[in-house]
Amino acid sequence: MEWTAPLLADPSLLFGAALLVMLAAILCAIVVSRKLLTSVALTGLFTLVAALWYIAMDAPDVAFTEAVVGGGVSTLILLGSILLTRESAEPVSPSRMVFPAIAVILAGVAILYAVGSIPGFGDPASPANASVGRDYLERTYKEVGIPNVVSAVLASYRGFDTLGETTVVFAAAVGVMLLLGFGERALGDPARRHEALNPDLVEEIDHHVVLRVATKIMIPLMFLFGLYVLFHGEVGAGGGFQAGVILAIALIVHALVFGLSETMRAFPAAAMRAGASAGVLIYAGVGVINMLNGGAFLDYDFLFPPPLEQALSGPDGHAGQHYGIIAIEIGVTATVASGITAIFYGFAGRAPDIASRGASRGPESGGGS
Amino acid sequence: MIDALATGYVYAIIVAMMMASLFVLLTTGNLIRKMIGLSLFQTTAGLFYIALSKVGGGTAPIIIDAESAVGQARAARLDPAYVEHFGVDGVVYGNPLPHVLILTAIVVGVATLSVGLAIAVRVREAYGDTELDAVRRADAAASEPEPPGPRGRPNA
Amino acid sequence: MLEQAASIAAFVGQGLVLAGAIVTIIGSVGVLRFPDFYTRIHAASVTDTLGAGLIIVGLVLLGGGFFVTVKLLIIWGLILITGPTASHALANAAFTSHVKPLGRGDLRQPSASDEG
Amino acid sequence: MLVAAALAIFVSMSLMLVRAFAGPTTYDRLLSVNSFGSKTVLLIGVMGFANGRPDFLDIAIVYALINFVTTIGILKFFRYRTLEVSLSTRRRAVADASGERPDA
Repeated sequence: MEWTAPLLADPSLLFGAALLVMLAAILCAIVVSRKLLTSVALTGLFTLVAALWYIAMDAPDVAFTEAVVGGGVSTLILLGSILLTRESAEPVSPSRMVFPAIAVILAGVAILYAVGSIPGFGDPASPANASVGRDYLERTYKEVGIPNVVSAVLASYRGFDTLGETTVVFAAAVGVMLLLGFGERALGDPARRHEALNPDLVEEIDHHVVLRVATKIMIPLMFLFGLYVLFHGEVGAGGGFQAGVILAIALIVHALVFGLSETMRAFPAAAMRAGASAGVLIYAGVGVINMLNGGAFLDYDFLFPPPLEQALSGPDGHAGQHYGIIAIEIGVTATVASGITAIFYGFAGRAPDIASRGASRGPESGGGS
Repeated sequence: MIDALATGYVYAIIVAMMMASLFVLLTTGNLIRKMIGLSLFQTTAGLFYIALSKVGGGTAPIIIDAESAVGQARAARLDPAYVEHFGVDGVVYGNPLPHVLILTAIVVGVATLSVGLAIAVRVREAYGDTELDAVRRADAAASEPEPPGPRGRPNA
Repeated sequence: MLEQAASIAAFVGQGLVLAGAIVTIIGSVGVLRFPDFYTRIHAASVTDTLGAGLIIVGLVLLGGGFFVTVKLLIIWGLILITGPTASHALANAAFTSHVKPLGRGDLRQPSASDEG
Repeated sequence: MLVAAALAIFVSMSLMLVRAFAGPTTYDRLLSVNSFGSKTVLLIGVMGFANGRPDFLDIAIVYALINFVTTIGILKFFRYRTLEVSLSTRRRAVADASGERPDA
């Protein structure tokens, strides 16, 4: 059965093509931009449109993650890092651009030559799509019993790898804590240090009442939505990572509007550290329970002893899989939420250290101590 | 030829974007801008993988039964032989495996990005600047035989 | 009778969505052509309020089941909360940092200090 | 009809990009980024209905939230040069953060 390209007849291909062109335009703007703030804002836009393209390419889970993680967290962390370093990159002399340009063009030509031989775009008969992909599409409902195949593969078939991924997020949080501290210096008097940081301040008029009221309305909604995404991960697009990042962003917006010290009183850095490690503990603990019941590590069919399994499982009989996947998604959410919040605490709480040690910052000061 | 062109444009644009983000990475001395180039490169790699996973006329890999309204609406768009041959239980889905891979890659990408930026901040504190030339000069100056000036001591 | 009502609703829904999309374009053309910052905020908020409203009501009429309708109404509520708040924050920040609105007399761009 | 509406929204997003690249002051850029984000929310809805699979509106909700947070983050970065200080008490902002830093 030969498949012929529908030549943009399919609306999703049309959207895909249009969004790809927009992505290329944004990327060109990033290449020419010199101020780092412009680059970061455009990178946020780039990930936003990339997530749109993922939706057009039938990948809602990836779109969800890209929008939440790429659009939200990396933009905020990049902003934090720009604050702590400098605000515009030094212009590079064109003579130093020649060799990288040649290298890039050669690499591009090589890749395009290789790309020529892979199956066409959207070809259902390609080896990846026809054999392995379909195999999981057919087996998942029978063996794991949840509709979202991506969540099933992520949590159940490939649970061990996702444990490694959760540990990577935990390790990154620990790394940033070691490098930038826990941000608890912000608990002191941030106002006085803020003035020391910016001598050229001017009287501020507004107390941002509108912003505070709107944020007070939004934060509970974001928490609720995060939990919805967590527990809705099997049926629709969503899952542990996306939920964890949404909860982290709810905390970050609270810190942005009400001040880091206020947020750290409500969610202290110690709780973040405990949450990050507790998540990995929950995840690995579920694996160990399976082993105690005689199954392999992270094989959720053995999560419950046989009599309980029959009692709990519904018509399709996969209670262990359902509860196992939800349990590890909770673990992943705990690790990701507290890990990313700890990372933000590190970046946001670091600003006062630089000021207190007199190392000047910002473009006008150029070279430092 | 037309067929290759009709679908080849996707790979061509994505590879071009990959090379553009590599160019951003290579042609800057600023550490932060290098990290931006790196995260863009990672995003475009994700685009490439998902482009491989797209199945013509397919929908998201979340199982829906063919008799539901959405299932019938989608099946009506494609000719039955295609659905029967490439579909699973009457619905054509995209390939779920690259989605899982890229979902992991994005999360790990942000984790490494945050650690990289933290290191850039410490470089700024230790050497006063994040431009690689300035850092190299400061490092060379710091390793002179006479006692090095009090660089920003990374406090405990 | 029910299918007839459904087909009318679908037709009206598509009409509303198209109208909303056209309003969105009008809004962004406004953002492009207006002379100074504060008029552009007004133009941008046209899309947030009228454009989003028309499109979302149109999509609700197109109908996709109960959950889809609930999600659409949640989105509409979110847009109504975040849109004006963000515009207010922007306008306030611009005003307090002395970005001058265009006077009646000078129709050229605002003063040089604001040039990028 | 829905595809036409989606393309219309796409065109308005590209116009926003033009304003983002051309905008004289940084506030124009920030405004166009914010407006671009709120248009993507609408585009997701229309695209979902055009593709006949309307149940991915969770992503549109996330977009609305992320757009709001990113705008506040960039605004706070630009006005107060710190992410850590609270907006609620009387806060002294950076004097010359009007449009463009004169020296940038």
